[in-house]
Amino acid sequence: MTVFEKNVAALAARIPDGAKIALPPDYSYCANALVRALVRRRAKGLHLVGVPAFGYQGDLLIGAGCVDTVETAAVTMGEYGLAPRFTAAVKAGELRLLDATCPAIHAGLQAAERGAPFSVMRGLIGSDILARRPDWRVIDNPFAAQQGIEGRDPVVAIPALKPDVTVFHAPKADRFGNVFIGVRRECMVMAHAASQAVITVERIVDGNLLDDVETAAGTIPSLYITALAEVARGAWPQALPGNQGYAADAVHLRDYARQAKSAEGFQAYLDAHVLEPLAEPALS
Amino acid sequence: MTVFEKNVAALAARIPDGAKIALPPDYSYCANALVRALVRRRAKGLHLVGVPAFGYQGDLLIGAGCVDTVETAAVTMGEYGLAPRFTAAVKAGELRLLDATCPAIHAGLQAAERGAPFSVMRGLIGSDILARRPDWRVIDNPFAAQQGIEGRDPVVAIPALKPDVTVFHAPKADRFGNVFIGVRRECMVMAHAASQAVITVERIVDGNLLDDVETAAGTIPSLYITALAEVARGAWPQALPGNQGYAADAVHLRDYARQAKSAEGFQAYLDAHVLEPLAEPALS
Amino acid sequence: MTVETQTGDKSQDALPEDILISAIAEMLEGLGHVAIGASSPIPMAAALLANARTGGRPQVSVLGSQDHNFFTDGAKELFDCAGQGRIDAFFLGGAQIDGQANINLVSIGDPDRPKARFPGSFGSAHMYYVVPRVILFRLEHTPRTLVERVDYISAPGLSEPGVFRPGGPYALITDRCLFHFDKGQGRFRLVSVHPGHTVEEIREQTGFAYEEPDHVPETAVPDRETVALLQGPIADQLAKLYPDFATRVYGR
Amino acid sequence: MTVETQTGDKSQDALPEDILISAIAEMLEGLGHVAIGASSPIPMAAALLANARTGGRPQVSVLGSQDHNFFTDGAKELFDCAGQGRIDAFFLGGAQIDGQANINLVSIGDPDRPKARFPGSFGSAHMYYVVPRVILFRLEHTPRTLVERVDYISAPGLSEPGVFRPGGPYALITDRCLFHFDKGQGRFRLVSVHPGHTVEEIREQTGFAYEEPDHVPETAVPDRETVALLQGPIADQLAKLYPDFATRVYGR
Repeated sequence: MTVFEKNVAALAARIPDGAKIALPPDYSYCANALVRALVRRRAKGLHLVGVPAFGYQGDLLIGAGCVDTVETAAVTMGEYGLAPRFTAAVKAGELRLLDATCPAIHAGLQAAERGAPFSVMRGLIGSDILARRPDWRVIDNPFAAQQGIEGRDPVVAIPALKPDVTVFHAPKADRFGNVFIGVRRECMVMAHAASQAVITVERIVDGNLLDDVETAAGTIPSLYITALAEVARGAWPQALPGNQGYAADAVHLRDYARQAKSAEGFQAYLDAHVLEPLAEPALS
Repeated sequence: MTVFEKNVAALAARIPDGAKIALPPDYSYCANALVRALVRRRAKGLHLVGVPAFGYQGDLLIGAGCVDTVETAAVTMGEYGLAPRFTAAVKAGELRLLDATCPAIHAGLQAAERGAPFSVMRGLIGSDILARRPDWRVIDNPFAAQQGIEGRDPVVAIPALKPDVTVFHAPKADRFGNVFIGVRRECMVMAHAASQAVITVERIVDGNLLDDVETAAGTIPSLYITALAEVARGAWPQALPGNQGYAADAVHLRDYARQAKSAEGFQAYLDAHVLEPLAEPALS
Repeated sequence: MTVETQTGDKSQDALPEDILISAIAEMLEGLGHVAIGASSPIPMAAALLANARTGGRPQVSVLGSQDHNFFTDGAKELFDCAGQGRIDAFFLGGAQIDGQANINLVSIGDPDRPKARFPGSFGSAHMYYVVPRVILFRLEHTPRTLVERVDYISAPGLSEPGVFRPGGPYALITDRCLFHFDKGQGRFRLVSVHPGHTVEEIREQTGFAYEEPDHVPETAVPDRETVALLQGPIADQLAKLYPDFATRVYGR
Repeated sequence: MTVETQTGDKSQDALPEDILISAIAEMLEGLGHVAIGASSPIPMAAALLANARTGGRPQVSVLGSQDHNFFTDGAKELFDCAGQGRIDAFFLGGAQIDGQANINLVSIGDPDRPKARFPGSFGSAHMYYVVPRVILFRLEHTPRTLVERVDYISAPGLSEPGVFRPGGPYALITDRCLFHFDKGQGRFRLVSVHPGHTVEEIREQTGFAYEEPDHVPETAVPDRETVALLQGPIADQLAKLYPDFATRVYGR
């Protein structure tokens, strides 16, 4: 049964220090209001999983000292440039880095989704990504011969990747706790694979999203949603993609990317936009 | 680029003898008009894959002598009873049977969808399903120790299952070849995994199904759709599930299940409902 | 050896189906999520009863139902959901069930030229391994169905050491009695005999050996409140998915 | 040793970008499906040009685009699609690229305490293995970027025998020249030098050894019709996804 919380502070309180948190990429549904609440509650020791990458949201958590481990195919602010606090933290050796590749992240989550102990994939062999992941294994494809493949066909086994908490911001939910994510299907895999899904939604709608075959197709059933809160503009300053969404606040993101290049600039950003709860429109 | 065919005969001509054909289960979107056209073109040597099971549609093909191999978790007509021609053919030893289990079929298709050589799964060990599938392998989970599992943790490796052709009947397509399948997501996995998708749709609609985030979520892009034809009531006598669909013709299916118990009764059914093309409303 | 009859408040109107449903519901109470497969009106009623008795737990997913089917990820989701550990109880049947709780959903005789062929194993060889509380359900209790050794193992009751198996058989309920499965002993134990049946009859009609305690109670007859629930709102819900069953049993 | 200049019908209005785009488009003609990753205006323009020249082939998927993004199965679909063999060409970059076509998208120096850190490998270590025609694209052609040996292999150019690898490097295009990659020899071959650049300059600015034929042609300047396409309808399409690029290059 999905719990309906009043605000992002209540949701952030559900995400314990040290949790392994799955985050969607910038072009998907980012729960930035909830991420800011995590910074305010001074979360510690988080293990961020980019599905398969993350940007602003993770950079904020890293800069605020909430993160120990980063497991991702990439960290970037896209057109706004490198993620400044991530870059600084890596150069300073402050993060445990589990560099991955997009399909390896997806393969690990799909194994968890299926309840399988691992997935196998081609690629990766000969890369330093693999060389630096002792938690992955190379095994031979037992079907190489009947699949017409010459040689021993080594493949990489990726263990099931089971986040403790999946965090995203969806366009809408109904009062039963069903959550619409449309084509941003990585959010569904993340919810299936994780132990808990703690999310925000732009708005809560009447009716049941599962009743119509069109909305049902893009809906995660409440079975997988631990807790949610309604937070208008919960993705800000990032976009809520799709024809029912809104655009990114490009000026704000460009300012962030510039300001956060220095530790002092980042602290000023936190003071102005994150730490002061009254600055949070979502808390109204 | 999706080819738009005029009728089911043209679609059936695209499915060669000996093809490995993926079929959805009875509660999903069954392309029965197309299946009848396959019987009329006297297809031979088909390898049917139930995803994960099939009923009436496969029974018709088996009874009509179109099928060599059946790979499925089950064959049943559900509330109408056993699938009579399947049952008779198995008893007579006329089919190559690759009995499977639902998640093994899904795991094989997902490996093909990912371009991975195989998937692994738990379960199956100690069953006669596994004992009779020399094309599957048992391997040890290399991650057992770090996943906290005692013992060697044998798992079953299921090779990628790549159908030649995926066949189903969807509620609608647009003129770009995008096809709406809603929550019947097995149709999407089937289309991704197979070399070709040859399908029918209830109706062709104006606009682009990908333009709206709600319809897009349940849509297979044209990239995966080889050919389609508009066939009103193309699932008949089975249902088109969902709030935009129609119910099964229970009287017809009950009659079929009774009549097809004998070879003569089945032939009479074929004569009355399948072989006479004028009996096919879809050909108008 | 003897059947102890119930003494408490029991409804005079309880149908044999109500007794079965109520006995199953007891095994579901306190669980988080129960999934019901196709063609299973009695398990569905039991899950709805457990839910009604305890104010919303367990959550009930019924395949094929419009009102109780929450799945949106295609035919694979039920099995994924079980693999994730999100399904606490599930029901399996069998053309044959043996004393080690092996089940046969495939064929009688040589599988290549069988005397009888059934639909197939569906997801049994997965669900039986991962769902903690699998309840075997077989209304025909005869030496033909409850056998010494199944002709084909769709899914085994027990696995060898070293095989990961959080799930497995919990109980077997038939039209005559209720067995629990003792995983340590690897065999069934007779728990109760339904009203109107006897331990001697069970012995005669069961093809496998099982443990029979000295005193075997009668399966509890549900109280008036429970029967009213079953014959009222739950029968209404059943009627949507199983009109034939609801008509035959509850006159709906 | 010498650069042969083009003699045919070439447009006087061709921009340096048009020459790059046209050279890439030639490598895409006749293919079925080209996918374009994030932040790739020149590859996108090239794919649209190839499509426009040949009446609808290749199909072009552009991540992040509303008009050219067909994917409905989440972030994994691009990689699945490539794994299925449905993507014939893809583009990869690299902070460093070396003479064996290894690419580095991660860091300079010790990866645990790097001198520079870049976003990461994204899907390179998958796409590079399964897409038949991977075109490496790096506008900064200096000894700092085109190196003897990369500091970190995000994805190797070549794989050992026995590793399944239908895909791999096909060409490397920079702001100065076009190389093709010879898989048999395991090294690049200089194919053409862009107008205004010289083979001597390429030698100076390239940190790795490559094959240099005796006669190296100049990269073809597109004809008037092609330039009109690029500076007209294709620039319009670019402007939707890359307004900055379209403004800077095409005044859109």
